[in-house]
Amino acid sequence: MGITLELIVFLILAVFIVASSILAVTTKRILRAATYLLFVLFGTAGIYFQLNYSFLGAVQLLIYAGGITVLYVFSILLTSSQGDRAEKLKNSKMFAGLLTALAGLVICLFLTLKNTFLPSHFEHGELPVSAIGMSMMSGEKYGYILPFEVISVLLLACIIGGILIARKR
Amino acid sequence: MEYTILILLLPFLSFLVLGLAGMKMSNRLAGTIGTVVLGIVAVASYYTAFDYFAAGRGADGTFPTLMPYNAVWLPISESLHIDMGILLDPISVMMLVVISTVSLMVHIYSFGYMKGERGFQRYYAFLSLFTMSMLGLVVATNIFQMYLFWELVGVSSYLLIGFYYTKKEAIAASKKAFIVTRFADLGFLVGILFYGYYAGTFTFTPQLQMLASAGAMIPLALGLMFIGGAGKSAMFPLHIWLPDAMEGPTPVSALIHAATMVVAGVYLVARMFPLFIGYAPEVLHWVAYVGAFTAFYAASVACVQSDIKRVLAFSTISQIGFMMVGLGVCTSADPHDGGLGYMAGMFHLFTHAMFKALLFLGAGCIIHAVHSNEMSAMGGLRKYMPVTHITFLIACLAISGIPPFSGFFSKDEILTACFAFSPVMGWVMSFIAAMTAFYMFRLYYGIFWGRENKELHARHVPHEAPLSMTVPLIFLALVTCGAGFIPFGEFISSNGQSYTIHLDSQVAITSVCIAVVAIAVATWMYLRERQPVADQLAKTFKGLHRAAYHRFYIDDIYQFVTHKVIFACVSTPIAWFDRHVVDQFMNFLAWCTNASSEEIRSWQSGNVQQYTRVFLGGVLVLVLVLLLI
Amino acid sequence: MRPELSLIAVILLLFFFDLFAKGKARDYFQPLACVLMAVHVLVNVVPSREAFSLFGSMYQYVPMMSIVKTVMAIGTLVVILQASNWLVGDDTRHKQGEFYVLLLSTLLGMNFMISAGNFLMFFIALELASVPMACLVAFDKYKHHSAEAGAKYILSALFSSGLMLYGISMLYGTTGTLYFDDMAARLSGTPLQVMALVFFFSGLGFKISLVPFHLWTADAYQGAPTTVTGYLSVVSKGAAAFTLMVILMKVFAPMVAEWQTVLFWLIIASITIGNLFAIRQQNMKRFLAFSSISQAGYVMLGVIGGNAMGMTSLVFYLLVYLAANLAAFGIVNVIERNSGKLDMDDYNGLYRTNPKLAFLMTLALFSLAGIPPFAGFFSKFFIFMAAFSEGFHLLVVIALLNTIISLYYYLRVVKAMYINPSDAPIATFRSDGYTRLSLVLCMAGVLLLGIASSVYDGIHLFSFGL
Amino acid sequence: MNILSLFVLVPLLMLLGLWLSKSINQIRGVMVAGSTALLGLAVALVFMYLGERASGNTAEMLFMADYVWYAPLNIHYTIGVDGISVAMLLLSAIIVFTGTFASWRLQPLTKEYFLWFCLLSLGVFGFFICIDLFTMFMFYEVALIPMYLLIGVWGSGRKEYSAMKLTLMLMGASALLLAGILGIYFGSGATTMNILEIAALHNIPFEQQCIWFPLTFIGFGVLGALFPFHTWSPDGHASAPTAVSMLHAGVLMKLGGYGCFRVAMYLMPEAAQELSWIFIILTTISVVYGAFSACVQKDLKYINAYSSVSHCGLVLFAILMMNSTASTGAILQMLSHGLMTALFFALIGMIYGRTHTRDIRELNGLMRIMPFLAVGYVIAGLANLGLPGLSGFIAEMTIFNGAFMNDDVFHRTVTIIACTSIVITAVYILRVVGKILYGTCTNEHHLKLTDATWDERLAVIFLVVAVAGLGLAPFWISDMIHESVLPIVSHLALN
Amino acid sequence: MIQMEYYLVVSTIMMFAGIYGFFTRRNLLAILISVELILNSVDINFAVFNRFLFPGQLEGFFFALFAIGVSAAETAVAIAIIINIYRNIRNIQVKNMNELNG
Repeated sequence: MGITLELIVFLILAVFIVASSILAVTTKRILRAATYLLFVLFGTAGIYFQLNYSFLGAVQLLIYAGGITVLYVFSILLTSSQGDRAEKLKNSKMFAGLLTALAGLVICLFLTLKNTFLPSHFEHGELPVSAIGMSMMSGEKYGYILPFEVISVLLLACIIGGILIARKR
Repeated sequence: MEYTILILLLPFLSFLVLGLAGMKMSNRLAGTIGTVVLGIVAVASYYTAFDYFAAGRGADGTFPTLMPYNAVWLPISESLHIDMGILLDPISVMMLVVISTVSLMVHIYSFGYMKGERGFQRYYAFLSLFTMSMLGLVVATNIFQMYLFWELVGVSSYLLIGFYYTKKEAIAASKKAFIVTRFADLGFLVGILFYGYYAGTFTFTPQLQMLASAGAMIPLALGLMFIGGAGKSAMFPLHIWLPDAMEGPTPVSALIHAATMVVAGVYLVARMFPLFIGYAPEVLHWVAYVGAFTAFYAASVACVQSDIKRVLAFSTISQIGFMMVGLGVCTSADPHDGGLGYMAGMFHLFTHAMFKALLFLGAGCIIHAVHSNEMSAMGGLRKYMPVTHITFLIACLAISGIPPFSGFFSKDEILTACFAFSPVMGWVMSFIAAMTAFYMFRLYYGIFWGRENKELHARHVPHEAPLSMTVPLIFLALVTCGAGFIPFGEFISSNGQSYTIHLDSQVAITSVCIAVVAIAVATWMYLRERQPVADQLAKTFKGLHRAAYHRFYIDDIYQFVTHKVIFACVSTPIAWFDRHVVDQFMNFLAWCTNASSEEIRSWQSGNVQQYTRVFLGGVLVLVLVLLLI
Repeated sequence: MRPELSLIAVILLLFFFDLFAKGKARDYFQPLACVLMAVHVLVNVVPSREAFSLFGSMYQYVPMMSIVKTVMAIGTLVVILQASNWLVGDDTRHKQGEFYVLLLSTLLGMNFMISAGNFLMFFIALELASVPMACLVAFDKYKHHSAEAGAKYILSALFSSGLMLYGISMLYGTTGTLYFDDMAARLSGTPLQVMALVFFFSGLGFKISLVPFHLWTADAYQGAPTTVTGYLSVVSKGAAAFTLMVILMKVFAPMVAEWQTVLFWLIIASITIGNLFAIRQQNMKRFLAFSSISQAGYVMLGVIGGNAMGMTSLVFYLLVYLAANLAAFGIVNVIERNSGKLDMDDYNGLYRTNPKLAFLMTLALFSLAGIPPFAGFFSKFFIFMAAFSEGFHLLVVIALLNTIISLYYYLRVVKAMYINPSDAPIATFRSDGYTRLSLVLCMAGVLLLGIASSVYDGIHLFSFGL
Repeated sequence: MNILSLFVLVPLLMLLGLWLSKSINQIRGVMVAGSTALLGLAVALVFMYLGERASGNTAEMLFMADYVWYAPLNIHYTIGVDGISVAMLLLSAIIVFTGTFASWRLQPLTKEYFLWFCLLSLGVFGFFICIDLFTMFMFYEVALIPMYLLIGVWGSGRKEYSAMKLTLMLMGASALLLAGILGIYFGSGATTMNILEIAALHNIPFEQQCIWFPLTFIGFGVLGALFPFHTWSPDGHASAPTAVSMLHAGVLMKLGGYGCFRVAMYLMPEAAQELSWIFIILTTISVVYGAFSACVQKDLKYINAYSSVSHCGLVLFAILMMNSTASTGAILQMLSHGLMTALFFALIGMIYGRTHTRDIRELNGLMRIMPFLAVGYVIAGLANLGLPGLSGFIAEMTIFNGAFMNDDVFHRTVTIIACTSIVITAVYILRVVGKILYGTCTNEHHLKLTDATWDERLAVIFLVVAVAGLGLAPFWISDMIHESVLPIVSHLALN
Repeated sequence: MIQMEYYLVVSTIMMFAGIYGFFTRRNLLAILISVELILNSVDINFAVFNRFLFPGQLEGFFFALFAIGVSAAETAVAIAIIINIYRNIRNIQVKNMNELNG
């Protein structure tokens, strides 16, 4: 298997994502963490693009990068106080967290890599947005009208709930 | 003979009436009810005896065994059941007479003796109860009925010994009496269980093939039953309760602890005699050995006691020993050939009941007069209490075996039987008979002659007892004088056939001589004010004297065993174990639960990160568990 | 889809009422909510007998689901009744509308969760059931405890849904479908699928609060408003338990040995640890939280057998548990409202001052402890029977031994109310009509559900189709 | 309506009546009416039962009725009685009746007290009439739980601790029992909960029996004070109020023996035979151990509680002997122990109510002060130590005779060991009688005390008459029990 | 052509990085950021599986799509709650969040 452009792009993305994820959870300053998160989200979107899921990538950028990260930044600024930067970790706690996470990582990776998935048949070519739309609005099998409706209720409830909690009184 | 049921029912009714309504009655009424009922019972008993013996012998030359009543009371299994009924045969009829006579005398006597006592009604109620149970015991149609009434007499004895329930000694004595006999009854019960299982019946006449196939179990059963008998009849080493039982009112001692209940063991052996002879002669001989040793032991203790009731108690033990020996030395059921002892034993039972009751009632008069049991408070009473004196003397002569008093005849028969069994036994028993004569006359002189406690008598002049008390004395004295001439063998013998008593002159002369010598020694030692010989002897054999006075420390051994061993080494540790090990174990479980609850408290630290760490850890562990196991 | 549609109608009506009602009309908010809920219950009380699926199996229906939904709706009705005296408080009066909408949307989520035929549908419904719940937990937003509880709840929920999603993704990766029916045919029990099963399981385990996914429970229960706690402990838990059973039986049928092992250990852990924590709790809500953890373990006994008897007894158990636990929470709530007291020690001598409440509490606790003739005894017996019938003897014995511990802590409360002396007992008060109505409903359940076998028989009639 | 159902209905009506009653007199009225009705019912039932039998009805159970309850689970409300249950019902009715009078003057919260009291008796009666495993178990638990409040609220001394311990231990036992019942049900093919039908099926595999038998036996045995699970009994009895002690020792502990016999032994005969030796050893220990422990106790109730351990041990001992005689004896012993222990506890309660102490070192000379109670106490004591003419004797003798019918060394040995208890019993009974009743009273305060009131006299006299009646004329009841024991015992002997 | 497993490795690392962050961060918002990582990684999984293994239907795709939406909603609510906490105690440190315990 030769080194293709795709692979190079993927490798760059992968290194970028992994590095940003790790930095996002280790950096001591929370605003930087949010920034690294943004990088991760961008990287993820890149992966979606690479997988030819442009729509998904776009959604990712719009909602996550565009919406949520901004929310984070605002709320970080809103809640920042003196103690935030001088975050000091107790070693034992960090160690326990690290240990559990590493154990989980090892187990999951081991099982994932050992598993023989079905033979992959990667198909190039962009997903037509109309197909997405058709599925989204279909009530047949592999149609998503019902989840779509339910998630709308969820969003409504979350809006009501979020406002309820966050508003002044 | 359906009327015999009255013999049981009347005392029971009287018990119920007196027990339930007694509190509302006057003393006189209660006493009268009890006495009248007993009078009727006595009449019924005499009539029964008359009726029974007058009916004559059956074709086989024996008096028939009658069962006017017998009904299933408690079924045990298909074949086994406990019956209630009335059985009449020569010995039970004889016992009916003895019991109702003595009981009647005691009822009459108690009028005077218990006059003005608190609980007079209760006393008569208990007496009725006792009489009922004792009569029930002797007319039992089966061994279980006998056991049942056996327990009842035990309880009535308990109640009567503890009559003065505010007195510490009385409480202790009643308890002791009950528990010791109860312990012996355990043997009886187990014996009955063995018997019932192997004989397939509780009646006294089991099927022979059942017995034959039972092998060694029947002797075992009989031996265990004898333990019960030994307890009730105060055989060594189960005798310890009897001397203490003298804490009860004296008439009670006369009735229960001298004449009737204590001979229940003898009666039991006699009742089972055919089985003993047929299947367990070696056990029967053990009965004899135990009886002989007890007789000797009790006689030697009696020689040094100073409490007159205790002397009489030990004398009773000793005399019961004689009866047991009489039964035990039998080697066959034929009175002409080694079976004489049966008749002799029963005869002695009969005569002894009369003269021992007389002795006790006499002692009661004396105690009534001087308000003490101790010989030191007496002496020289012959001047004050002539009737008591004479009747007491008669009884003493009877028990010592001086003709023509009844004791002579019966004791002589026993000695004859002993000599027939083995000369050693004969001489041993003769020697004990001598001891009997000695201590009885020591007692007699100590009370009526000897050193008089003038100080006390001056302060409180002893007087003769009232008529209600002396009449029974005189009656019993008359019986004692005459009973020896009853042709006892005509009525009762080991095989039921008629047996004519004939005195073995050699034995008779020997025994009389021995008795006379013993009385002479006693006279020499105790007749006068000053008793140098006795004091000297007591000094010389100080250790022995003290040991005998303390009844050879048997009581102390029991005391040790019960308090130090049973209570301190068994019960207390068990109770401790229960509270601190078994119970604590349950508490320990609870403690463990609580402790582990405290221990895992830190899991719920309140830190959400730790929560999720546990969450993930749980997931991973489950994955590993599923994949690795 | 009758329950869902009528529920959406109720939500919308309340929502618009909240938007448009002004002034005095708002006083009718509570009666309206109660009546609407009652109507909702009545509309759905008779299940249709046919099993069917809609939206290309996205939505599935078997009669038993309808029964569970009705049970949950009854529970919600009771919760709304009990919420009344809390909602009219100054802090919350203006938030009634939000309360109803949030509460009912979680209920809607549960209904969809129960009927889901696809993991996507299931996931969204689950989130619909839990995210608004976080808002409810944090409803008393000026109370730090409530806020803290809300934060813990939402963080734990996010974490667990992350893990669950990971599990679902692996299931998808190994089978290529998210539809329940298709997946059941393609599962083979490879190690990765086993891992995925456990990860998935943890998500529902979180909602049912099985050990070790339970640690949020006590904190959230304690911090949340008491009525919400009651709702969490009964309705939310019950719906999740039933869903878990449906999915395990339908989807993971090929991996039955694996999930039975998982359940085996989780049941033991839940019952035991829930009990061990409960015995030294002082706060009533926290105490009931741990009791509910251990109850969840008992509920799972109905799942582990995986048979019709188990299903029937599980639903019956949920119904009975609903009556008893909501009664207990209702009483805790009304006492908290009237005296502000929540500690077990505060309950000392309650019988002297409020005998009726104390008596009802006793009955509720006895039912929870499984003491006849109250319904809890029957439901416990049946659920043990169900597990036993599949050969889980040891498990049943362990669960039975644990009932002793649970009896101990239930009796602690009884002891406090009846036996312990108190210098300052809770003053005598008269509870409001709504609460009384709710308690009457619960007590009717506690007393009659067991004795009258028709309820169980009715459930039994519909225990098919899975 | 089936007469048996009345036994459940009457307590229910009593509960209702109590609920509605407003004054102490109404409460008393309800209780007296109800308990008298129950007593009358029980007596009527005895006669009806005997009449049926006399007219040749040989069915194992009479007055059967069967109502389906939980059809899917084969749970029925099946009722029926044989001689054993009739005897137990009579016993329960007597105790409830006398218990009512023994708590005549109870204060405070009289109404609540009687409510729980009625619930307890409801459970007891239900237990004895049911022959469906589930229903039986349900009533069993109904009978247990009121104990907690009855002791905890109205008790004395360390009541909370005792009540909790008692409840937890008994409920722990019933947890085992539940497992046992499920084991029986599923072991027999899960087709029926009816005891008679399960026994007739007789198809529980032996290996399963060996698991479920011990669980069931221990489950019931704890209530029957089986060593080493008896420790709830002393504390529980010591703390309980009078009538509760009566009911508990008099009736509840009988549930244990009855259950062991009717359920454990009857349904799992093979395992019973295989494993009986373990339990025989335990029960023998109970018998002797309880008696020895009683010898050194200082609290009257403790003495009696340990005595109960000993006597109830004898019940279990007897049923393990597996023959009709011993089993009859066991039932007789239950009756007898129920009556005399109730009498004992009633008297102790009455004495305690006056002297406010139960410590035998502080009591003496009561015979002079309260002769009625003292005489009652002596009678109870005599019954306890097996005096002929009172109930204890016949029961013990039947048991020992029955036990002796097993002619191997092991059974013989344990029987003889068990027999020794009658001596030890005498020791502790007489010790108490001697200490507290006899002697002279040294406590001035006690001198002013009064004797029993009319309600107390009524309770005591009633019980004494019952004890004596059973002891004097045992044949009719013994026959009745014996023939009912036979099917069960023959089932045991089938193998 | 890129192996599918490479993507899975990346997503798994991202996931456990998020988990690690969840376990160790002190600030509630930082924890929430870690959660985003977790959820995001799962979305990758779905997309990758869909694209590589089961391109016939769009199940994974839609799952990822909906998951993004749901996680956005969740984040919003979570942030609202955190802000509420800040309003209550002027602090969003985890260490101040253990009043409820035991």
